[in-house]
Amino acid sequence: MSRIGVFICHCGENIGATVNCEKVAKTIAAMPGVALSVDYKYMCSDPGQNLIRQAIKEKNLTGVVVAACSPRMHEPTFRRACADSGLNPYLCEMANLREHCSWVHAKSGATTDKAVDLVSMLVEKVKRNKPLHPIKVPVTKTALVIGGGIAGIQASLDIANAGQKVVLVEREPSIGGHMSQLSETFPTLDCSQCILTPRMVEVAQHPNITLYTYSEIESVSGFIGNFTVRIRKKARSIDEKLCTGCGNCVTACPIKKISSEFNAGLEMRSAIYVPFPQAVPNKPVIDRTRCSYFKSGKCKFCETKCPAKAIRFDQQDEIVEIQVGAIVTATGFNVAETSFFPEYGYGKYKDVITGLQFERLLSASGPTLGEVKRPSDGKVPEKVVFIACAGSRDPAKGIEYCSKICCMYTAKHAMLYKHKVHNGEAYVFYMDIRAAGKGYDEFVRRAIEDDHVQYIRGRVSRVYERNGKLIVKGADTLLGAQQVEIEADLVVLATAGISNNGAEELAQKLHVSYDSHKFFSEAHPKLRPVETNSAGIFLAGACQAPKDIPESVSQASAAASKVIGLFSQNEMTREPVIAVVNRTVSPVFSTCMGCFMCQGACPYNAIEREEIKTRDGTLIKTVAKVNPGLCQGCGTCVAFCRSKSIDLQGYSNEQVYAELMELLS
Amino acid sequence: MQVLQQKAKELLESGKVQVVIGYGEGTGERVRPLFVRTAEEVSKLVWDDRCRQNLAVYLNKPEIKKMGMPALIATPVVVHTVIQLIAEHQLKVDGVLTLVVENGSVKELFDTTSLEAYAESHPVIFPPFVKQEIKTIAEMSLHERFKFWQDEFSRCIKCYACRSACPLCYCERCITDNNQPQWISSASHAQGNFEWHVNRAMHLAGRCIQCGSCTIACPVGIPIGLLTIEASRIVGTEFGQQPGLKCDAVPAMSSFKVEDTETFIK
Amino acid sequence: MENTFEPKIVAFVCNWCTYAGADLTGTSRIKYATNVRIVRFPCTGRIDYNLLLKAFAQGADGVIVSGCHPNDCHYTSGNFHARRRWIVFRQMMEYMGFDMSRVKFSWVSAAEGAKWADIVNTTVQEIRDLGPSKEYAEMSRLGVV
Amino acid sequence: MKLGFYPGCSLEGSSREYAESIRAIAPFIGLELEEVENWNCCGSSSAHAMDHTLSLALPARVLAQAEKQGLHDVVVPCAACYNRLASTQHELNEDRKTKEAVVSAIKMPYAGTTVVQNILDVLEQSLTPQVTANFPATFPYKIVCYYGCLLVRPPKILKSVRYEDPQQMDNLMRQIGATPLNWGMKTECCGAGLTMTRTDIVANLCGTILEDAAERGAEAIIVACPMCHSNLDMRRKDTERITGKKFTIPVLYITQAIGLALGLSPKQLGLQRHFVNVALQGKMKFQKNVPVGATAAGA
Repeated sequence: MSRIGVFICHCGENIGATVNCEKVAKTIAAMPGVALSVDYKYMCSDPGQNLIRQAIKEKNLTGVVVAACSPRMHEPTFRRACADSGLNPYLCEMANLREHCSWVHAKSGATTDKAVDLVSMLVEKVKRNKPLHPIKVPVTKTALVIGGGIAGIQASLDIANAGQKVVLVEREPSIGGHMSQLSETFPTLDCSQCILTPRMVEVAQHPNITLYTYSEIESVSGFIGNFTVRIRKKARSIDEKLCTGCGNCVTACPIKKISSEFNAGLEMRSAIYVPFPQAVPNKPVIDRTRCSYFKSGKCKFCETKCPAKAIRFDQQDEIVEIQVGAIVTATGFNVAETSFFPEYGYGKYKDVITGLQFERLLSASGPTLGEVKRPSDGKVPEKVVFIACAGSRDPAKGIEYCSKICCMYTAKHAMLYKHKVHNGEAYVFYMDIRAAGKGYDEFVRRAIEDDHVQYIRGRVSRVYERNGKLIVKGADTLLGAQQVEIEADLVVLATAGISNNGAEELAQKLHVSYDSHKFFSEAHPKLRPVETNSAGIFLAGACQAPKDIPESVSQASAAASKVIGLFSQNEMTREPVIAVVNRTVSPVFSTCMGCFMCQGACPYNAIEREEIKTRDGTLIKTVAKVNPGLCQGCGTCVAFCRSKSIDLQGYSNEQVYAELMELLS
Repeated sequence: MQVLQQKAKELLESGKVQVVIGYGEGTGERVRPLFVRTAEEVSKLVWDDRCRQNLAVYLNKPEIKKMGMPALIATPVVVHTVIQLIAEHQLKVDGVLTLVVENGSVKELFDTTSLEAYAESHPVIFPPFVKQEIKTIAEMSLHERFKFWQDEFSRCIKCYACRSACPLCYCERCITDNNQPQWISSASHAQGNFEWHVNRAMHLAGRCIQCGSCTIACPVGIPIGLLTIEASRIVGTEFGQQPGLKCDAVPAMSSFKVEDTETFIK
Repeated sequence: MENTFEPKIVAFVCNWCTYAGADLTGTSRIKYATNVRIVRFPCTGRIDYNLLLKAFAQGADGVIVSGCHPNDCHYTSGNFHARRRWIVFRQMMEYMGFDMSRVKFSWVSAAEGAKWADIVNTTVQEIRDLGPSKEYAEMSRLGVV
Repeated sequence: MKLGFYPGCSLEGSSREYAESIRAIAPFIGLELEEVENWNCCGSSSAHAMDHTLSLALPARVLAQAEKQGLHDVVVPCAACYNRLASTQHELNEDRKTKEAVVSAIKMPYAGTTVVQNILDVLEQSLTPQVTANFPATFPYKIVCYYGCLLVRPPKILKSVRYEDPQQMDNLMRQIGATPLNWGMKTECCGAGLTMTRTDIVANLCGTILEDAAERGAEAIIVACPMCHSNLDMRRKDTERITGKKFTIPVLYITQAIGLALGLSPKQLGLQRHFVNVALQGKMKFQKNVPVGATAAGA
């Protein structure tokens, strides 16, 4: 028989003035299984809580109902009070007499009747509550960071500097990401590489960071605190320990007409190559799809020229398996290519380029050594048209979102161009100028006012070539949609920021949800922006949505702090309000039939398959099993289960049924 | 009929299957399920218009499972059932050999492709009287429908023949056998009956392959299949999903689309 | 004659949006009818349609089901699953002749305290106009036919 | 190949030479044209501005007629007709209710199975390198191909891939020895139906197109749309008057250019009907003087 203690709070006048608390306490006292029912002025005060503590001991209570304010306010308070006296905290429930009753109704018999109902239904629930124990999950204190751009670098350094181990995986031969390709950065115009490269070196030298470049994630299994990750180290075709990075092999390579990824296709590289001079690690890699030895079995010029004898044509991909407790995905983004734009020539005009390509033209380390020369004939362009929102905010192109960074970098581009070509003319076609950020709008104004960049508010309908000029046809909506035609030498498209290649595959490996544009989804757009819906996997940088450098870095640090928080304890504690699939004795084992509808319903991939076998290993049946490390306790699976084989602790079928029955009795 | 018997004989003799589930002569004019385990018995197999019961229901019965690899003589709707059972992980693709009779010859459906192709080209077709019933009910007012079903349910004796006949009611413990809490009143009074039939319909929504076996099985003649047919129709109309067509189908009722539309949630 | 019938209304709500929204109604001291009793669930996805049947069987005159707006679910997608379930359940019940105007579905966010009060008040008024839900509750008393 | 043929009003009136040239080259490239009987107006461009159902019913009736006649493929040389027929077919396939309404309006069975092809689709299939290798002549001119809007838009319905920079006509012209020039005016607006009400707009738009073509050194503009042709050819005088510029560049239907490469006479191709004089002719290859197709077709 239950011995429930019920404590009715007056909350001063808040409840007491409207609800007849004494009457409620008396009525409830008559309920079967209620050992004690009292009312008190302030239950949350120390004496109030002591009332509960004493009663638990004196009356040997099996459950407690505190009828006071919203459980969203004081449930933890009263559960702690119960725990103090040795009662399992999950045997304490609250009835909401304040927000849901006294504050919303006038003083009347009906209000008191309602209060009685609210309390009695919780009494019936509590009778069926079971003691629950927080779930402890061990934590492996190593973090995996996927992606070695600025976000991944920042996250890795923050975690490593907090004394935890980090494995950083980058699929390209060097870390650095898009930031290493940039010339100067807004709004301060400091050189991108100058601020980035020290961090890259720090990553390489940090004792807590293991760096795997030219590597990709093969598979991920497990759950928060306990992930098993397989990493494919792609064959670099050199012995990294022996290689000194002298570069003789690169000079020796006869295959030199390969479009350079780092220079966004504006320059060529060889088949054995280091992506850029400041690469980390500064060790070459053989592009096997282009190397003539791998294609035809002949050449090996690099091998003959290597003083360290470090070339390894027979090297194989290597699979490394690691255990990690948390994962930060920082896989970044990409920009749409010019071929994406029919109206701007499908990429057929050499002098219609993307913003990223223009960065390379501006960069001192770029193909033109920082001189603005157009790709077609190397002439210095006298008129440059910048088209903002190329693809972005354009539902017809399937990209409804704002790419966020383009307004700023376009202003920067126009400004830098004017700094380099003093007599040049720069035009920017824009929809709106979105320059929200510290010093951002001032920066755009500087471009317009000090550097005389001509901003035209309107869209460009077409770019075509005539007599060696690019004719840009657009409209100026501030001049009554008047048609504008500019004969430009170079057109720079601020092409939309899009999700990186392979984002979808990676998301599937990680069981992380992603949006229709294949950007990774955060767990909550406002309150959990760096977490994913898979516990223990965090987001940093532009893999979530286009972001600029400061934002990526902030998010990376936020993700790192989440990881460090997780690693601050040896075991992680999780709320026991989770679903469980029943287990019964043989020959049924579980009433679960293994239809796995619950699997589709679970937002957290918390439902696994368990095979029940005989001792000799014969399969009896496959049933569902909830991974307590992943379940968040929404209970959606419970409502789906036809055979009622899965139930939610704390909101079990029995509990809610009893509540309802009592309520309407 | 001969080709079917011949096929059954071959399959049993070759040891490819250990039991052929088909139809044999029953009492009176009726046919009944027949489990043929030896080549000598194949002559008892019958194949004609009377063969309507959905034999897929036997696939998951422990007694039949013990017999070994089954071959299942299937009408089009049974093929849909087999696919749906595979989609619900209740059957492995290679756990049954489905036999269909087409143009006087017997075809073996043994893999996902052959099953799905057959199901695709053989949609479920309702007999005219079912179409008429559907139409009649659709035209009733809300109150008339309530009355109609109350009258029908008043005969229900909770014998659960509908459950036994349905190949997709495979739970070892039915919700109705669950008494903590007692979701469905065990009495066969109007409310208990209503609860049972709502649950049956909801459980089969998007899963009912519309074979009509429940209606045939009902001893008191309730057109009970109409409920689950309606449930699947709703799912089809609202979410564009038909059961029994794809072996790897994601169940409509445990998935969702952000674009799902309704007008009743304020 | 004035309608003095006081309907019994049960509200099944999720903890994160509507329960919190109803808390806000309280903190904002917005008044509404006393007829409603809130049963708290973690998520609308948890709400079993059998609870609705049981509520009517037990004598409720109306039911409110409410949770987070689409895309705002604390658990990402519980409300989307619930929405599908209700789409089918509503039509199925109507097919069986049940008057679904006694069941009100709504999205009430944690910020919509006023909306919650409004939903309760309109529901009470509408159910009052419909009169007591006798048909269903009486079914259990009809006995075996 | 037997092909249904829907001429529409233009090809019987202002663009007779288009029809003449199609009929003239058909036997040489293996086409047997059968006119859709008892055809009616496609509704362009007034119907869809006035009554949506009517704008669908008119083309639907043409298609139903073709079905009745057993014509599986129908070539629709006029770009406007083509656009209306294809759009109608698309809309009726997508929307069952509209389809029912339209079918009840035309009082004819309509299945929507006809394959509607524009002239470029047809030429792409029939004008293979094997066929052109046997042509007695070439069309050795620098040309620009002008597609206009109706052949490529809306891209989703007409399934056009490079709608901003179509290539079909360019490729075909290359086949008969022409040198298509790269230009940016392929799909610029010619002013279309404003030719009557606002000739000034048409003149300005066409002026830009003609000027760009001439500047690039094109010797002819190749088109596949009667509307484009009228605006660039028939409106030449108005264009010159309004823009104050002179343009001599002729405008040819692609079928006329092919006809010249087949060694057909200007008269057979209706070139004399143009307002702007066409001084171009096919250049004989000499090595073969009898077109093979001609004998095969018994011409």
